[in-house]
Amino acid sequence: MPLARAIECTIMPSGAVRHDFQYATPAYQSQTAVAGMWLFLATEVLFFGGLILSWIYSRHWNPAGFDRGSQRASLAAGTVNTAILVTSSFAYALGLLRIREGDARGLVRCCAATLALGLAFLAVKFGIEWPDDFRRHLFPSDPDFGVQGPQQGGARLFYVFYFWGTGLHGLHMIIGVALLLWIMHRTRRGDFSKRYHTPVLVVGLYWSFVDIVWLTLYPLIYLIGRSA
Amino acid sequence: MSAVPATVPVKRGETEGSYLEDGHTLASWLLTTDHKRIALLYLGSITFFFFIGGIAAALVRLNLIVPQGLLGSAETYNRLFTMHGVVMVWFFLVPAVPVTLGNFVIPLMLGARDLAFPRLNLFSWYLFIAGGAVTLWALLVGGVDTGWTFYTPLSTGYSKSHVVLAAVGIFIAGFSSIATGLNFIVSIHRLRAPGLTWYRMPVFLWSMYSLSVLLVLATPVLAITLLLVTLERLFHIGVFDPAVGGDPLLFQHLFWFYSHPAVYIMILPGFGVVSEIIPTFARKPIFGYKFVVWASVSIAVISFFVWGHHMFVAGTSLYSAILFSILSYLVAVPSAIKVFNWIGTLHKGHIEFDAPMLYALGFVGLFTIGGVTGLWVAALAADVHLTQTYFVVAHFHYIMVGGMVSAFFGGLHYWWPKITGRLYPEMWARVAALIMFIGFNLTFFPQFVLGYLGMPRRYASYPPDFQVLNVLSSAGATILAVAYLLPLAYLTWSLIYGKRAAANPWRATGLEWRTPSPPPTVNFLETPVVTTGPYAFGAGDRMHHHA
Amino acid sequence: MSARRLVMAWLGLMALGAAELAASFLPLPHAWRPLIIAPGVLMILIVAVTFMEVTEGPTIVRAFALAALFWLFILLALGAADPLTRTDYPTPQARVAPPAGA
Amino acid sequence: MMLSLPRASENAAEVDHLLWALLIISAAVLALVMALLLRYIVKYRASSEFDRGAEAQKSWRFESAWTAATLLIFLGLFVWGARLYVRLFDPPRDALTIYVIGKQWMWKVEHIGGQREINSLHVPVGRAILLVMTSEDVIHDFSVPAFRVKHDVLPDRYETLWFTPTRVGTYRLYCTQFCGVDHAKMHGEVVVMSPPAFERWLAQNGGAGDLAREGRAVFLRFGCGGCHVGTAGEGSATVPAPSLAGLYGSPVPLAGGGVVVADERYLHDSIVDPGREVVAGYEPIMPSFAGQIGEEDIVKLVAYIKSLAPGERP
Repeated sequence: MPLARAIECTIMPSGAVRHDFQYATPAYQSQTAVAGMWLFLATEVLFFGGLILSWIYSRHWNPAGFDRGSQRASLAAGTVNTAILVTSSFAYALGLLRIREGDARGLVRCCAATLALGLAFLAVKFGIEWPDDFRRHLFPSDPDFGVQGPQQGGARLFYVFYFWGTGLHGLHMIIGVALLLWIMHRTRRGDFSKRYHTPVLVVGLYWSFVDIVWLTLYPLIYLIGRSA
Repeated sequence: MSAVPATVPVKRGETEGSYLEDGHTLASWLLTTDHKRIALLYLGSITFFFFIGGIAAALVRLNLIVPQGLLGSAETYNRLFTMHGVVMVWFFLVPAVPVTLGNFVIPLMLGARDLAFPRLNLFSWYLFIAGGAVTLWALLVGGVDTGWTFYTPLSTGYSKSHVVLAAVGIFIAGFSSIATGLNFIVSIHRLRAPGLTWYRMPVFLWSMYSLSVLLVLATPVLAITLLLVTLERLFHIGVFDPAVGGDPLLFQHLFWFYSHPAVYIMILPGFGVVSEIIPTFARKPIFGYKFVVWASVSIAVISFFVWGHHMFVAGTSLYSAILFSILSYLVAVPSAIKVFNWIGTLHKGHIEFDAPMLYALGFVGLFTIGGVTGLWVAALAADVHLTQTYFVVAHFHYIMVGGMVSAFFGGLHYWWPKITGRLYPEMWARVAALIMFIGFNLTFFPQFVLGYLGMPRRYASYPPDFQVLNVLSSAGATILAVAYLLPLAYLTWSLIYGKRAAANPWRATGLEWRTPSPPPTVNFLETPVVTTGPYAFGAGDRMHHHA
Repeated sequence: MSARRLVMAWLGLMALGAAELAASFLPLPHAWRPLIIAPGVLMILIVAVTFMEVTEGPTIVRAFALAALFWLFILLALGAADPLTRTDYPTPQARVAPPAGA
Repeated sequence: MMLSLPRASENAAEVDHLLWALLIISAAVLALVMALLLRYIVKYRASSEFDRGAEAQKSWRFESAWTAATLLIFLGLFVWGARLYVRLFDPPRDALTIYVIGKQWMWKVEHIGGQREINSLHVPVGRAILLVMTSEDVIHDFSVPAFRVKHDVLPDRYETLWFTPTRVGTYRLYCTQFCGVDHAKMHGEVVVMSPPAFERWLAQNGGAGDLAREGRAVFLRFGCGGCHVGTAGEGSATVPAPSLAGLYGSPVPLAGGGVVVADERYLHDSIVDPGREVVAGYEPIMPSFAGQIGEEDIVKLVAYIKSLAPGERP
């Protein structure tokens, strides 16, 4: 798992209750890692912020066409995925409770549930919803685009936002799945305990953030353009 | 709250030699997590890119010696100025001071043993190298001809050059910036030595902090923008495409949301370096310390509010233009504060004119010219006439080359004894500083006049009556090239033949001077304890080691 | 953070998600429809407070979170200021009095 | 060597005044900085025996006072620059409209009378000129330094630029937004003529008939009249599209609510992107003509629609 290894080599302090020589205590180092992750998430907010601004522009200049595109999106798939993802974050938070009480086995179980839900999300998104969208000629550069007539331009822009937005979110999910596998592997190896579980905290922040991104995309894609 | 342990379990051997002697294998450099070694890896890399960008600039100036263009091909010329811009902005100006001087000095100034995330630090260098390699690849296989600004729809549809490769390279290098900024912010928050309160931090740390805020919050917007451009170029449809109702001005908003703060990413480190050098060589605390540090912080915030001033003739709404114009004037205030505080620091000092001080004084003069001409282009109606001409080219080169590059060389000379343990030849360094100042002004002052007369930028050929000023500018560039090659020669020479440096050759304050030159791998054998504010000259005994 | 609070949070999230979905069926005018996101904002707050524990841990965590929101606001507000006010200046011919009977 | 730039428009003189003010303020600031810098480095050089006395007291009031003074000067410059800029958005009503189309790498100009030129623009002296500009490909920028004006020219929308030439002569015109390989060749000249000379020039170059008449030919060629049949009072209940007679300059109620004024931008956008602003009471059935009709033809169509008096049959 080279990716997880790379991340381990970059931000995650490895080993049990050891700490790096620039820190006074393990607890201080752990808090610093958490702070670092939050700052990284702040950069992610601005990354997706650019995408949100593109939503504002596309919708503002093409109100009817943009909504027409939204009405073609699969509300059921989006809603189911919202429930799945929120529940996966919940499962992970339960796992964190377990390890805080020293129950590594409980953490593995919760991680497995999180992982299963994450994979279910990806299956719905890339196994069902996207193929269906392609079948209905909704990919924005499709020459035989699924929305014809004067609203075509705006609808194409909607699907630019839809595919780029859900694609980037999905990429974050895939990275998150890799991180979950890595956490499970290390937990099973016995790396984490009641006293030391910083990587569990840090990965949890990432996973919940991906959840937050989806909670933003969901209304922008599926809800705001409905019935208008 | 003690961030740093008073005593540290160090391995045997680590205490004795300097960081330079801690391993001599290639792996001991390429896999190091020591911030000081990473700083040197970066120093080598950015020097390489500086000369790549410099060669492109030299060819640009060569072309403009004759009105019809000496190179004869507009296509080549367009690729050259794009290469110059891309390489200089993303692979020299933005990273230069933070990743070299910042990387080396920040932990030392903090009294820390390393940055908060040493492995992330190394990873960011690899990202930088990967991004640089992809960008160079794009340049080698034919280059890019959109200008460093990648304006759509030229970049997304009409350009026949390697836009995607270059965008990917910059995208990767952007994550290197983010990693560096993140590391600096967290380190400054969490790893200050006992007693080093915020208001006891040297101004350099404050400006590194402010700059990191910009790196961390602006760069991701560049990343998504380049990604959108890349996808739009690949799939022939996207949010910037006017044919389907997209808006090319959205690209400009997103691009300048990054690229205007990027100007301050380039100049804030310069402020920091100069704020160290001037007090040291005037032997006086910096005048108005709190004003100077809060000027840095407010620049970091306000610089995000002004990007629209790049778009006064682009077709944005009138209200938007007016808003961005007044906000632009606001950002000039903290810059003005700094200039007058540097001068105030000289008042009643005991000024010595070693090379770092010459660079710093040159910085103050050239930055002032760059700054006041910024007032011209912030004034809406004046900007309409001057924007997109050589006036703008001259203005931002005064800030970036006159300001930032001067500060970089000043800082490099200032910390050279600390970094290498050797003194550079003082006389040569003073000569180089002087030549740089003269060459710079000769290169860029004529461009202000050219701009007023209306000569557009990015022209491969131009009307013959602009030739005299262009030849003057090219002549200046020749002098400037000599001035840049000189330090390369004598600094390399000093590595072997330079006199050994003492721990504190400048009698400066700051924790980095309280450890040997070059420092040991762990920076401080005993954690320093800070009991006074910065720049406490003549009070060296007040700052002592923790027993 | 107790398991009980987590369960409450999860229930709240599900309820708010349903509310958001229901709100999307309201016949709101185009300009007001983005308000549908309001329950979503509450959901994000719940995730940040309960799952991410933003209110616990070192103070800089809150500082970083607020900084992200502030700069996001700047990007969206100043970025949207242009298109939202752009068409207010039609060409002058448009201001010629319209012909009678048109 | 040219070291001065002609002032050939009303705007040029006023912008130059602003630039002079900026030059004086800049020179004053620079002189102050340099004078203090030189004075201090001479007086307080380390080898100087000058008695420094007590260290100067840092005064909070002093810092605040000069910061406020700086801010005030900046505010003044802002207001000055903004006032002139706002005027660029407010052309006089009787301005002479000329259409400008940028394409890689040339400027095409079309006069109301159908006269056409490439890389040059003939205008009469003393009369406000309004350029209505668009691009066929990338972003260009129409810049006339002698008038101290420039503005970007964007694809798929109209941008305007106006000036009143005050001096007869030939002035340079540049594209100042980098637009690809031969960007540097995309320049030309603006010829300012006395009104009689301009009339003569129009007459000599006006063989092609007027723009509106050519627009009518385009209108017929694309079969626009098949749907836009309605003249006032005549259309039946099955009329699929609104009448265009008298449309120009009139307020148009939109299907999505709101009202727009039918200006050049609206007409242009309605041709290339008809779904964006649909007239209330009509179905959004008009196909987009983007990519099928060139900007030059759109200019003619717009001129034709502008020429239609209310009630006239298209």
